[in-house]
Amino acid sequence: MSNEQLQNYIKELVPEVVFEENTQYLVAVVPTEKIYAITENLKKNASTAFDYMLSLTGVDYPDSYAVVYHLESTKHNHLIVLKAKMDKQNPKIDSVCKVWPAAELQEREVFDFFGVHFNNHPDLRRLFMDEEWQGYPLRKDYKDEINIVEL
Amino acid sequence: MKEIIQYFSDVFHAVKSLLTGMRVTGYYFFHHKEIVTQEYPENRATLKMFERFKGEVLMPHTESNEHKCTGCGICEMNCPNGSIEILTTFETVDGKKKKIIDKHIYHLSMCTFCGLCVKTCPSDALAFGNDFEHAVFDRQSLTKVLNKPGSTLNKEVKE
Amino acid sequence: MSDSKIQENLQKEDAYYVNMGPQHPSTHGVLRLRVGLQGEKVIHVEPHCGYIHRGIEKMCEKDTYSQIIHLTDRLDYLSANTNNEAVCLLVENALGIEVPERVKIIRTILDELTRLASHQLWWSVMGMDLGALTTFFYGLRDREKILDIFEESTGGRLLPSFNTPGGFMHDIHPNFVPRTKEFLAYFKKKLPEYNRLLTGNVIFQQRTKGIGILSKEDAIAYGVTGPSGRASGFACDVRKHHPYSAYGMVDFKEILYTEGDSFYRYVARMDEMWESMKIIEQLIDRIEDGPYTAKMKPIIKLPAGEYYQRVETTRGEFGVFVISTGDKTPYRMKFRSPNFANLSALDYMSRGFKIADMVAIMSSLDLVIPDIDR
Amino acid sequence: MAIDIYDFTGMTSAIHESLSAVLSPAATTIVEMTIIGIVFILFYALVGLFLVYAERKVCAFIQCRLGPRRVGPRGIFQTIADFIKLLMKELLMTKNADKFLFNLAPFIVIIASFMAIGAMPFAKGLHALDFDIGILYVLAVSGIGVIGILLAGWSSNNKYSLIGALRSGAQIVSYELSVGMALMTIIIFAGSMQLSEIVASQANGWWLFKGHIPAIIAFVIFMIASTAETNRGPFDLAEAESELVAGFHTEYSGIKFAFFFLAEYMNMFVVAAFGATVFLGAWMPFHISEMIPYAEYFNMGMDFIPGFIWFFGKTGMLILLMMWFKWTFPRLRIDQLLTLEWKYLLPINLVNIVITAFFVLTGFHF
Repeated sequence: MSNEQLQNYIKELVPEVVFEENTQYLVAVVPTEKIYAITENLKKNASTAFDYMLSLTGVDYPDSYAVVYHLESTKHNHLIVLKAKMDKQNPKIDSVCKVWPAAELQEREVFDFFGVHFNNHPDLRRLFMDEEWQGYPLRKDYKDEINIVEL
Repeated sequence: MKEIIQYFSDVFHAVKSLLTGMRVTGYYFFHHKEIVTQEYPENRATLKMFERFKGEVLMPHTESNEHKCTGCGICEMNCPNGSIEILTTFETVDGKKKKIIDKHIYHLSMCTFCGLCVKTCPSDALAFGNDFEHAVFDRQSLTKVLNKPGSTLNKEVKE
Repeated sequence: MSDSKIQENLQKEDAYYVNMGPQHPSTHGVLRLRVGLQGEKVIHVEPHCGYIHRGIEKMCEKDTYSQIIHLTDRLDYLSANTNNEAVCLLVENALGIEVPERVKIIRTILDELTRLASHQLWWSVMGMDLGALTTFFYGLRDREKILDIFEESTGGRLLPSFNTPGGFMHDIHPNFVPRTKEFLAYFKKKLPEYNRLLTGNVIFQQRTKGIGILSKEDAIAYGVTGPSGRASGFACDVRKHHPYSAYGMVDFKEILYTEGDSFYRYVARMDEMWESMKIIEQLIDRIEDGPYTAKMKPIIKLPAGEYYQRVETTRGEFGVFVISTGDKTPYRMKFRSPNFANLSALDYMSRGFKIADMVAIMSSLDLVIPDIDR
Repeated sequence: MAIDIYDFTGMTSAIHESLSAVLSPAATTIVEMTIIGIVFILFYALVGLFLVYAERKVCAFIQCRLGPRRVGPRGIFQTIADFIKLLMKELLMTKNADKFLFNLAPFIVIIASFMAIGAMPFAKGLHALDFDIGILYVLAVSGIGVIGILLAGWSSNNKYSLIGALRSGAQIVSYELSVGMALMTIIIFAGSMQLSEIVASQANGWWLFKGHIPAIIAFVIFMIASTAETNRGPFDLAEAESELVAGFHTEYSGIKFAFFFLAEYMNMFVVAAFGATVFLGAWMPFHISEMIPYAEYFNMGMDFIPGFIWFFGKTGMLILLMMWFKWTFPRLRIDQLLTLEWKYLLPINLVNIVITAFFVLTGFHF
């Protein structure tokens, strides 16, 4: 599918989706609460078939936390970027582990660094930091006087 | 019957593959010319290394104890680890106050040898040295002052 | 939470857990695995990462784009040059800079040399993990020649930090081309020896064939890329499907197998070495004189936006994701590391096999721990 | 036979007679045993140190390396330096280890290898223990070593050690069988289990050559099985360092670790010496057939080489072969190890014994 067809398809699927302009790949900002339904549909549907998740990134935007999914279809060779934004107080999103098992460790990483809570994740724990670690290091407001040296 | 033939052909092929491997190792056992490892380079005087080897950052000085550093601080700015500190002082030449380098402090212990200081230096004052024996007993001795005491700025360097 | 799973597993007959790592000879670094065993059978593998986590993504947010390069060296240190290139390509693409063809060709050659060096080390270590200690030295012996080429031209043996946005730090050494040709001639004689010593060995084949099978669907779902994914039939070679640098100019084969077991992961890598040599041979005579870098501003500022760049490192697809606000430092930088994705399939692959097989599976995945932890 | 020039019988009996002239028979026995014991301990330490050095050099050459070179000329004092280092190291123990068994295990392992050396015929007349069931004795005492390994693995209170110990147990139980069966071939040929008699029966040719195919098959099986019995690569599953860190001796340090280390090398020596005795005629020189012209001159030349040099030369060759195995092959998995024994070595061995018996009955061998 070309980018326009994909755009139309997703627009039909979830009307609230906003597409960013002037981007490298097709970027769709999707409503957070529908992320599981959208990803599942995008994977199962034969005409989209996004079966390969390149990366799952947590981002701390000035106004919100976001999870960015880079998806590719190995059948059709098209690529899409999904972006789900969450409010800063209580970031929560559905896990996509059931769709792509690759997401399991990557979601744990995002939870570890950004404190984004993934619902229905089979094993949501800190991955890199200690279990007792306070705070989420990749957040922009994270302060650590000892380990982070400001030059 | 087929199984028995299979059985013996398995044994035969297995032994053959093992002997092939033993031939390779046996060859090296008897050919000592193929030895590639070397002893520790004790011959420090005659040791020839690749000239671009990044051992440490140096400031080359001429015979008349002149260096090229103007103390501009670009290397300090470009260093990603903060391993370079530049202390400047002022000297009065012809009634004009001029900024010159006092100490070019280089923390070898923090250096990751990315080469940005050498590359970005506008007057080519820095270079990489070939020394590879950096083990010391005291961490303090890894902090080095690159400009030698009493050294002056090379006249050819434009400010 | 997973403790409940461990408790549940421990109820099984003869079940117990052992810690593999952080100091264990076959994890090649500081990866820690909690391995559930039933006798010698693996029933559960749970990776614990973070023993070499340095927060490179956080450090990147404070560094300029030129300064980031040397940090990417420290991710997957065995494909340092390719990681450098990924950031450089991203910056160049974002700024719309066309680098000279000479730079593209040299980058590709360096990439393939890195791949060869990395595969040689992997081969050495694979043999060593399976108990054939001699392979370690044969592999390192040949890798030394590549490291010498690197040292002569870039000044760094393992971590060259040679690429900069736009080109290179400095020009390659005049000896680069003859030395590379000399190495290719040498290694073509040595590679069949690898096969004689290990590939054909009956013990080695018994240890790896049919072990740790990963189907194509699973490889895609887990995001297992690189030679490990291609051994399962997942056509994921970025060099082929999204060519960068000079890969569009050369003719090479994407190694694909469908078996997906440890042995074919091994064979895929061995075949890749031949392909790498083929690529270098095609390019080595095409290096023309010219500038070693494109014209770049001293301070690089990416236009605001989000960029993603994928390259093929030795272990699979490496991705760099940058969110820029137009500043000289990135707002957020994420590295999609191939090893992290490959590690996630380890539990699935090694269940039901013996602990000795798990070692074989791990070395056939060729994990590099700093790349997992970042 | 001109091999009597290097006969030690006269020397040993002279010592015995001079001792019994001044002492009572009981005291003579005690003094003789003490002398033999001291000689064997010195011998043991010397051979152990030399074998460690030899292994390091052999593996270095195989791996295109130089090997130890710093301590002494060509690094010959390297193992002594290592030994002193190990002697000075702290002895560690895990928290809930079984203290008594933990300390006992290295001694059992080392004693087992020590006892087996006693039965080796080093040269004519240099033979400390010459039972009429010598083969059985060596098999029995070399089997004791596994008890030490099992105890070490169990008492360490470490899961890796325990896996290693159990692997070792399974391995020895299986491979002991093959070693015994392979030796059975020679027992049938020689018609005796006494080591001195087996050696004497090889005066006109080593069993490896005059036993035709059955002896060669038995020899190959003996080499494989005895490599497995000494826990050496490619059968080093008990210590498999890439899987089990160091297997049964993970928790041992310092001199106790050195004991295990030494015992491993001495076991290798015992097995090689045993193989040399049974298949290659111990101290018997190499003779060629009288049919070949000038054979008698060649044979006489061979006779002038002392018997103990023949013995150590043959043993050294077999040790070299075992080292060559270790540094070439990958390690087997435990199930493959057992498959090799029960599906390949044992059936071949059984058939081999039948063929041997047939050979002996028809008098086909020399």
